[in-house]
Amino acid sequence: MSESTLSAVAADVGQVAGGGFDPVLPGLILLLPLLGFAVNGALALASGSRSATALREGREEDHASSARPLTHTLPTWVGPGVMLAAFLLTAVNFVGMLGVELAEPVIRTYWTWMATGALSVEAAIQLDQLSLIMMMVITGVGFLIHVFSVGYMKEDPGYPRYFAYLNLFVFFMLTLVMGANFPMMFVGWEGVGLCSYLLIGFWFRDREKANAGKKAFIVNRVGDFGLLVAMFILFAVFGTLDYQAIFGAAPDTLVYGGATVTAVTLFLLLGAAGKSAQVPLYVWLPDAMAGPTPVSALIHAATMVTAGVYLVARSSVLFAMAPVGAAAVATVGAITALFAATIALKQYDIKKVLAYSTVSQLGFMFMGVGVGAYAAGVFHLMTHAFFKALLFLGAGAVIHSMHHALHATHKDWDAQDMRNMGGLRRFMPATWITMWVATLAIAGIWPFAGFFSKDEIIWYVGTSAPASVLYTVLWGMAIATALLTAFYMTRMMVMTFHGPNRTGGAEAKHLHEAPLNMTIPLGILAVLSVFGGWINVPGSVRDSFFGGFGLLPMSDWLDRWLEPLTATAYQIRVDQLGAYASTSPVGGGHVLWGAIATGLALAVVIIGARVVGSREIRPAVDSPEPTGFGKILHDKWYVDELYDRILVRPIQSLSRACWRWIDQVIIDGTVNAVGSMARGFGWFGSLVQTGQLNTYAFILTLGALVVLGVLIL
Amino acid sequence: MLVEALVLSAILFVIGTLGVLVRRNAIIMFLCIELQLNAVNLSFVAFSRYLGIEGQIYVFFVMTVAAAEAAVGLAIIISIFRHYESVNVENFNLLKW
Amino acid sequence: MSGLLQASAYESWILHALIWLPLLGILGVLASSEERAKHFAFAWTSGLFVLSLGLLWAFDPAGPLFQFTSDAPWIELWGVGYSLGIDGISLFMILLTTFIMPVAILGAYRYIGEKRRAFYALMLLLQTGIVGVFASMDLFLFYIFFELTLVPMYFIVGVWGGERRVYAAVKFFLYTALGSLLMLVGILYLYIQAQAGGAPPSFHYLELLGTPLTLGEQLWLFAAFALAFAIKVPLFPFHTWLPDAHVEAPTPGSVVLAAVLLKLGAYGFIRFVLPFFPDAATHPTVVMVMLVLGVVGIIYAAWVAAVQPDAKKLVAYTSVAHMGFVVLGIFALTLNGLQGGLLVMISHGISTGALFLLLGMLYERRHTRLIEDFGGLARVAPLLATAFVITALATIGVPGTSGFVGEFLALLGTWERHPIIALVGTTGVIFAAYYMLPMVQKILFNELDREENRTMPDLSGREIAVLAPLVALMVLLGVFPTPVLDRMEPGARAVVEYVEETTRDGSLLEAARLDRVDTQSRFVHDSGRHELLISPDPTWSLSDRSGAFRIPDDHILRDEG
Amino acid sequence: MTLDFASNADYLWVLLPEIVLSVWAMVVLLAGVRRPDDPPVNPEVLGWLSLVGIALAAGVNGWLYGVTSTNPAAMITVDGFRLFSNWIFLLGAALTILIAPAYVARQRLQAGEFYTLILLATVGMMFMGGTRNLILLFLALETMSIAAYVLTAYNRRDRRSAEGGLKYFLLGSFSSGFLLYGIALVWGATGSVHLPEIGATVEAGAGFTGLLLAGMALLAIGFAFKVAAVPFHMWTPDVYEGAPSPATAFMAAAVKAASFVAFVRVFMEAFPALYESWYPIMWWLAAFTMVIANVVALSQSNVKRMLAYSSVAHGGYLLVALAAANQMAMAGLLFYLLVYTVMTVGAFGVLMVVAHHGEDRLQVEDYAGFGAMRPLLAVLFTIFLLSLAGFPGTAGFMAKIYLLQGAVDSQLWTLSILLVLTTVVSYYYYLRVAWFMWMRPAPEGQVAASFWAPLPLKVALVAGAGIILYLGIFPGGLLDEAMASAEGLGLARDVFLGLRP
Amino acid sequence: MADILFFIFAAMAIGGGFGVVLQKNPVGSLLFMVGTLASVAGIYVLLDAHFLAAIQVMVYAGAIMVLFLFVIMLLNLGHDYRDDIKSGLGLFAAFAVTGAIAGLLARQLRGAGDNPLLAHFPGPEGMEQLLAEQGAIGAIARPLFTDYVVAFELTGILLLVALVGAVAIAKRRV
Repeated sequence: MSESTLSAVAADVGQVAGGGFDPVLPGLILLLPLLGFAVNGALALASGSRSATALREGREEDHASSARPLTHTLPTWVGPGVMLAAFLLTAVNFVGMLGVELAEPVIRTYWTWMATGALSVEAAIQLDQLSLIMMMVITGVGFLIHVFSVGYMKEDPGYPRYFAYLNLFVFFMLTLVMGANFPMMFVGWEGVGLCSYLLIGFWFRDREKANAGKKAFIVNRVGDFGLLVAMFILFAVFGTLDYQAIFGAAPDTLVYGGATVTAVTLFLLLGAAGKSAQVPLYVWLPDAMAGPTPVSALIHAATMVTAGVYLVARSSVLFAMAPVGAAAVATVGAITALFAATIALKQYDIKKVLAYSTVSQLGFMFMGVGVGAYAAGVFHLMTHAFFKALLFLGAGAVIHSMHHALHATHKDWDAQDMRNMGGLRRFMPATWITMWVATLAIAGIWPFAGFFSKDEIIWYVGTSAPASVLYTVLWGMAIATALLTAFYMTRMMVMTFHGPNRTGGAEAKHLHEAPLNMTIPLGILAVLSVFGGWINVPGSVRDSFFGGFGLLPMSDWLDRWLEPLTATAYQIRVDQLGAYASTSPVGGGHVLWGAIATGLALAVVIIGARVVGSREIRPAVDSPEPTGFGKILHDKWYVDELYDRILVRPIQSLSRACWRWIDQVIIDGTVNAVGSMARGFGWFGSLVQTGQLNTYAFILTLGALVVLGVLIL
Repeated sequence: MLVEALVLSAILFVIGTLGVLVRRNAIIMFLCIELQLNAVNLSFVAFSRYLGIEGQIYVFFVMTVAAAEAAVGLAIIISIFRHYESVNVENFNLLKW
Repeated sequence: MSGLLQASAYESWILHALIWLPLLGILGVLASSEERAKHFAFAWTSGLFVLSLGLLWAFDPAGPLFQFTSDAPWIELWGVGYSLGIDGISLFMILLTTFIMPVAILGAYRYIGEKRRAFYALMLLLQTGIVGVFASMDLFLFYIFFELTLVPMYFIVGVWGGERRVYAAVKFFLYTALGSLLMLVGILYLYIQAQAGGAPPSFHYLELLGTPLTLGEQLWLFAAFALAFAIKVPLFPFHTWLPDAHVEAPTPGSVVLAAVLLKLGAYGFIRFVLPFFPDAATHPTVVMVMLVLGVVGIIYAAWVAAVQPDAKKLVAYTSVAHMGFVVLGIFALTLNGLQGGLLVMISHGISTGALFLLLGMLYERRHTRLIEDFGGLARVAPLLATAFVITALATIGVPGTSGFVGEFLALLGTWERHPIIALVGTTGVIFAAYYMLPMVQKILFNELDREENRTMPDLSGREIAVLAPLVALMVLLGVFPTPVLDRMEPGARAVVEYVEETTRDGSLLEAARLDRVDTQSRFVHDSGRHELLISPDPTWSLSDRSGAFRIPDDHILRDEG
Repeated sequence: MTLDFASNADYLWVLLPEIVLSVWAMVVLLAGVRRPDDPPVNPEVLGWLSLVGIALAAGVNGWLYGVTSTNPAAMITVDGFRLFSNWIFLLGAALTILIAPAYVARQRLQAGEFYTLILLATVGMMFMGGTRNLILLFLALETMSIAAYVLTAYNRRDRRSAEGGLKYFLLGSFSSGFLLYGIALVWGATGSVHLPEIGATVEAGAGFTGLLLAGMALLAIGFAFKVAAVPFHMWTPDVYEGAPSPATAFMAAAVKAASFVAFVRVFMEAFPALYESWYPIMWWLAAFTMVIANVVALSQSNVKRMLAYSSVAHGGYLLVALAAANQMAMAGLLFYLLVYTVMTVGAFGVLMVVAHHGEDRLQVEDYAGFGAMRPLLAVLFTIFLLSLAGFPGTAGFMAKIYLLQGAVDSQLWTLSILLVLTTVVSYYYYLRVAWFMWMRPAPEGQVAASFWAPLPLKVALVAGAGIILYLGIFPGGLLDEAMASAEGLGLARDVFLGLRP
Repeated sequence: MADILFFIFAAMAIGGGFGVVLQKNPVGSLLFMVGTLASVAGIYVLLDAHFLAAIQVMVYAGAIMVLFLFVIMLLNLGHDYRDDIKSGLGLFAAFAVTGAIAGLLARQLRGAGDNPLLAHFPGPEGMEQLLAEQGAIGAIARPLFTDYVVAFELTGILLLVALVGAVAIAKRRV
């Protein structure tokens, strides 16, 4: 092991990759969060032991009252510190890559992980355009969220543990995107699931929260199952699991639209759907909001849940070869997007709204990568990371403030229920403004980031396969979803920040703006939410009004940046299906539909603000239960209940039946019965032993007769 | 006369066997066993007429054995009578199962 | 290191030492006081572990298939030899044993309160038996060691066990004895068949290998052997002894049972069943039955585990599930599958052993094993909770832990031949989460709602010392299993290729009849990466037995009166 | 020394062990005589005295290895089979005498006569093992049997002893009648009572088959009774339970061994040519014996009775050897008998300790806590039990393997499988004693002192366990010896399988 | 003549045998037994075994049976015979089994006289000659003390065993 580590470092320092790109200590990017995890983990154990001692002595540890011990001050620096370092390193590499035309990814192999027979899986990382974009997002947004967390989690007794988990998560997320083969990715894949599990259940004292973590893990595992199977098929076909080898050989080895590739893509889709919370496996994500809000921002909005999109984008060659698989991805995405959006309409928990919004947006991304617009999908992934992280952090700030207010007056109201909020803009203006920026971005209003990324996806969905009715339907669903998005986001903003304050007079005094270390990340993310979308403006749009008639700094940058990765897939697509249409299904080009989209969205926002603003909203305790269709939406279409009825309970009953009946009655029963029977026979046999001499003599004679008979006759 | 003697011997043997099966008096059971031995002796004697004088020597030995058995057997019967005041084997069922 | 090994003629004595030194240790245990016995036992087994570590360096993956071979006549009349030797497979099984033993003993310091000397003596006896099984190159010797493991385990469960210990012990004993005795008849049949051509009697593994058998004979013998090993593994539906034995056994007993004893079964499959009866082992029906049983075991045991109120029983059922993966890996008859199965064995030994230790520690604190009696322990015992979680994750095969590599390879290997089976088997990863996470949650998480639990102490230094190496190994093997895989590969490859080649073109019998020497040497020669040579040791050089005479088939099984 | 039996004086040499032992028996008898008013002589002293005689006889038996007999017509042989079986009988007698004194003393039995009877019974056994003459065999058998009847009924204060004695005596004599009738018919059919001659006549087809078959059947019946094969075993549990424990040990071990030895010699030397006829009998006897005895033993709660059934079951295993009828099986039988003798006597020795050297605590429940209080004795007992169960590491295993090998050699697959399956069954009842011993707490008030083991008994147990373990690990020498001793026997199966010309 | 005598004796023997079995009074049984023994002794005479016939009467009927009688008297068993014989099914089964054995034996004995082996032996003529030469006692005594001396010695031990055993068991005081 030590030798391998040494060689890993040597690989980092000594080698020069082809194409003129010389990555700077890529291994260190991975190692840094791991280091942070190690340090914070040790601190967490120390702190945990101390509070355990306190607990045994009969008192609850309360850090808010006493001075923060070292175990709590150190993570403040270590946690975000390693992230900053990782981000800077990533940035250095990113900049380094900017200058070169890198056709082949740079692969760094550290040691052989699993090698037996034909299989050889290396512990290797791969640096290419896609992974670097992802790394930038992960480390960048991750760093901001770490900083935010310092303020948010300050008073939590599990502070070091929190940072340990968070660091570990980043490590695994980086592994996921940096891995040079499927198993490496799978390490990250399951690793992030694990961290998600740990972080959702961070406040494990609450049974609900612990349950949510468990649910997330198990549902994720369903997806992992798909991914595993996909890997098995790939290995059976290609004899390797390296990206380069598989994607390089795929066009020649696989038959376009063949069963194998279709199966692979469908199983990959299952995996992606699990991680990215797509129908039918989306159910864990809303529950995952049980975790601390920064976690929701990082894991359940910006990074982990986008892994599915990354996976599809990474496997673009395969999906391009499998039209059915790709269509399935797009369809799943569209259904998810629309479905989640409808649920978001009637949620009162601010994080639940954002959660369903995330599911919905992930659906958009799936649509994008499903129709072959991989760059667009990744683009939306990126912008979404900015504005959704911002939204979550903003919500976090709100909750933080609400929590303080309610805590101060010991009011047992739900700090996350928007019906209890209202008028918060007066107390937390910075949060209010930044969140509006994000809302406009997600609503797809020009010139915010979401406008460019989402509309690009919608465009591609509509124009990807002109002959197919399916894509037209999906296109319609996408537009509808976009409008719903604008509405429920507006609803959320209005309920939270506008109107009269509903927290109550005493509580309102305690409402306050978040501290600087929380607002600064908000600010940065707000900036990114505005400008993040400018990197991939289509040429025609850039030249139009929407691009300020060419004022935007670049056009199609991301498309071109990702071209080395998507070119093969694109070529296959063009060969088989033809190029994308230049007009939408109902006619009209980029610019027209850009105008229509932003106009509609703006209209929805304004109308929505009016409608919601004019409604009388009462605090949760006074609110009537939703009725009618609203109740169905509020209760999330009863999907959880359905799953419970058709999956969870039957399996549990079956398990119990297996145990009680098959194990205990049939198998053990048989075994014990054999034993009892033997003893019974023994008892029965001993009955012949009457103690009567005549009987003995008779049996003896009978035996003699038999022996005589057998021998003679 | 050989076969006839042998058959007689067999019949006597079987009668002895029958006695052991149906009698409950230990002494009589033993008596029947003596009858069996006697039957066998008859066989020996019958064969000895054809196969040589050894058969009679065997009978001689068998008689010795019978005597020895009688001594020991009757001793045992006396011994058990002291415990049970009976020689009816139906009573002797302390040992069973 | 290797210099030191060479200087001490390490390879000539190490196997003997590993088998017999534990027996010698019994004297020491009996001679020490009731209080000191545990220290002595721990020191002794630790010393043995250190000794055995040299195997890692001394074993040459590129060398002959079987290394450290030695051969001495034992019962010459029957051709029984005291023949030892290990390949990469047995190497790690032995290391696992020598490693687990001190850990289990250290973990039992507090658990075993009475009759300590007897307990540690039995543990040492157990070690002799287990190492003997893995090191035997002679079937007779193997059988003796195989059975020998039963007695100490019987007493360990029966004397130091829980309430229903007698039932569990007897069930364990009778169940496993039943299988192994039938195997004994099988061994004897094989032994007789091998002599059919006038060869001198021998129980040596390599001498019996390649004995010409008709398919019918192979199927019968396969059944006899497979039953023994299937019970030991345990394979569904022969598994019900395991939960009982585990629940009732004292912690170290459970640890050894799970970590090593179950492996005897899987080891038997690999070492004996596959190479001896290749036609039967590759017979489609047989393979399908075994695979289906394996898969059923994976899923069924996971389900049953999920509803257990008793944590120890839950873990016991997970053993069944894990061993299902092993069986899949073995009967996939692919190199990857076999390697995966082997790694699952090792990983399961470590992680399940650790789980049992943890549950034992909980039991020592609370005297209950019911899951519902716990809750929120992470708050009072963070160290324990950490170890528990890591172990649980390794158990359910999260990547980065040893569990993953094994399961991944096993399923991958299975997929190469039997995709549907592998597909169903892969759902095991879902159900693994389904049984393990609720338990973790109910024990470690949730509210700390029981007063008794509030005062529970965290891990002591000794307990940390017990768990730390286990946890470290889980991670290490998950990240860097290559040293293990590399050393096991020649052994696994030899098995797979031997089976493949002997069954090619339909029948082993034909091939074997033509030239048995050839089939045997195929086993020890490897066409792949490594040049495997027959050991120069002449004592088991292969004799020519071509033109084997065979009794007509109608004489076989003809003994009705 | 080479003996041609030209003069009958040669019999003096060839019978030297028997003569030595007989004379010594009388010495012991006389040594034990006291006037009614005197205190009885110490049984332990008489025991050691008897052991000296056994040792002398053993020494002479060893000397006999240097003697060859050139006259095949001699009534007494000096083949390995005889000498090996002599070891078994002497060992059985010696161990019995070692475990007996405490019992004899406590039950106030007449020590001199007790040991004398054991020694004389041993003489009878040695004749059984050494003779080739059916009449001599019968006399020897009766000598042994009558001694056994007496030993069974020996405890006159115990009505169970008397009852057992009567049952044994009546049924034993009854079966002797069958045996004798068999001898008569065989003689009538072949004109000879000399086994090799009978064998030759039979092989030549010169005998009268009708009589021969009937005679053989009756012989089989007689022997089956003596070896307690099911269904001729009915007497065994009752008699074993009723007899004084040392006598039971002696009967279960040596008497059974002698019966088997005679059984084997008669059928292997006289009737190999008729193997096909008697083989099914042996097969079914073996099968029934193994199955029924083992199964019935499961339901026994009285350990002594359980051991009785176990003894019957072991007879079943040995009958497998008879059914296999090859040299390997015969060697296995000899080896098994030796081992079986040691472990049975050992087990009874411990049983007597638990039973207060009487017939008090015989239930399996009485063993609760024994392991905790007398760990060493319990370990020894466990070893004996494991060996009886045929567990690896003990001689019982090697013995069973030997038998199995014999069976497998003759391709008796069904019997082999039956053997191992019933072995599993037997594990249960052997282990049950072990679990009561080790896994149950002692009842209130039970103290270690109540398990009293005098020195000779300890010697016997330790020696027995030592033999068991030694033979379990290094059986090689004795296996070879057994193989050599079985030379010439067990051709029956080979002739039939056509494997040998 | 001899044949007629044989059948008379045989009938007496069989009748006596059944008497032994079926006579409820032990003393009666005993007397029937004496009768049987005497009949058999008669047959011995017919079969040229005169010495044995004498022994039979003296030792068997004279000594052993008297011993039996002595014991019966000693134990005062004259009255203890009410359910002394099995009845019903047990009796029937006993008859069936023993009858079957008798049948089987008889079947086997049928051709005993045609045993080819007999040709190799002197036969009745040789026997008569031997008796004529050595006398009834000498003919037995010579092989008994030469060829069968070992067996003879063994009977000594046998009797010793019986003696010691009988005394050990039956003597009144311990």
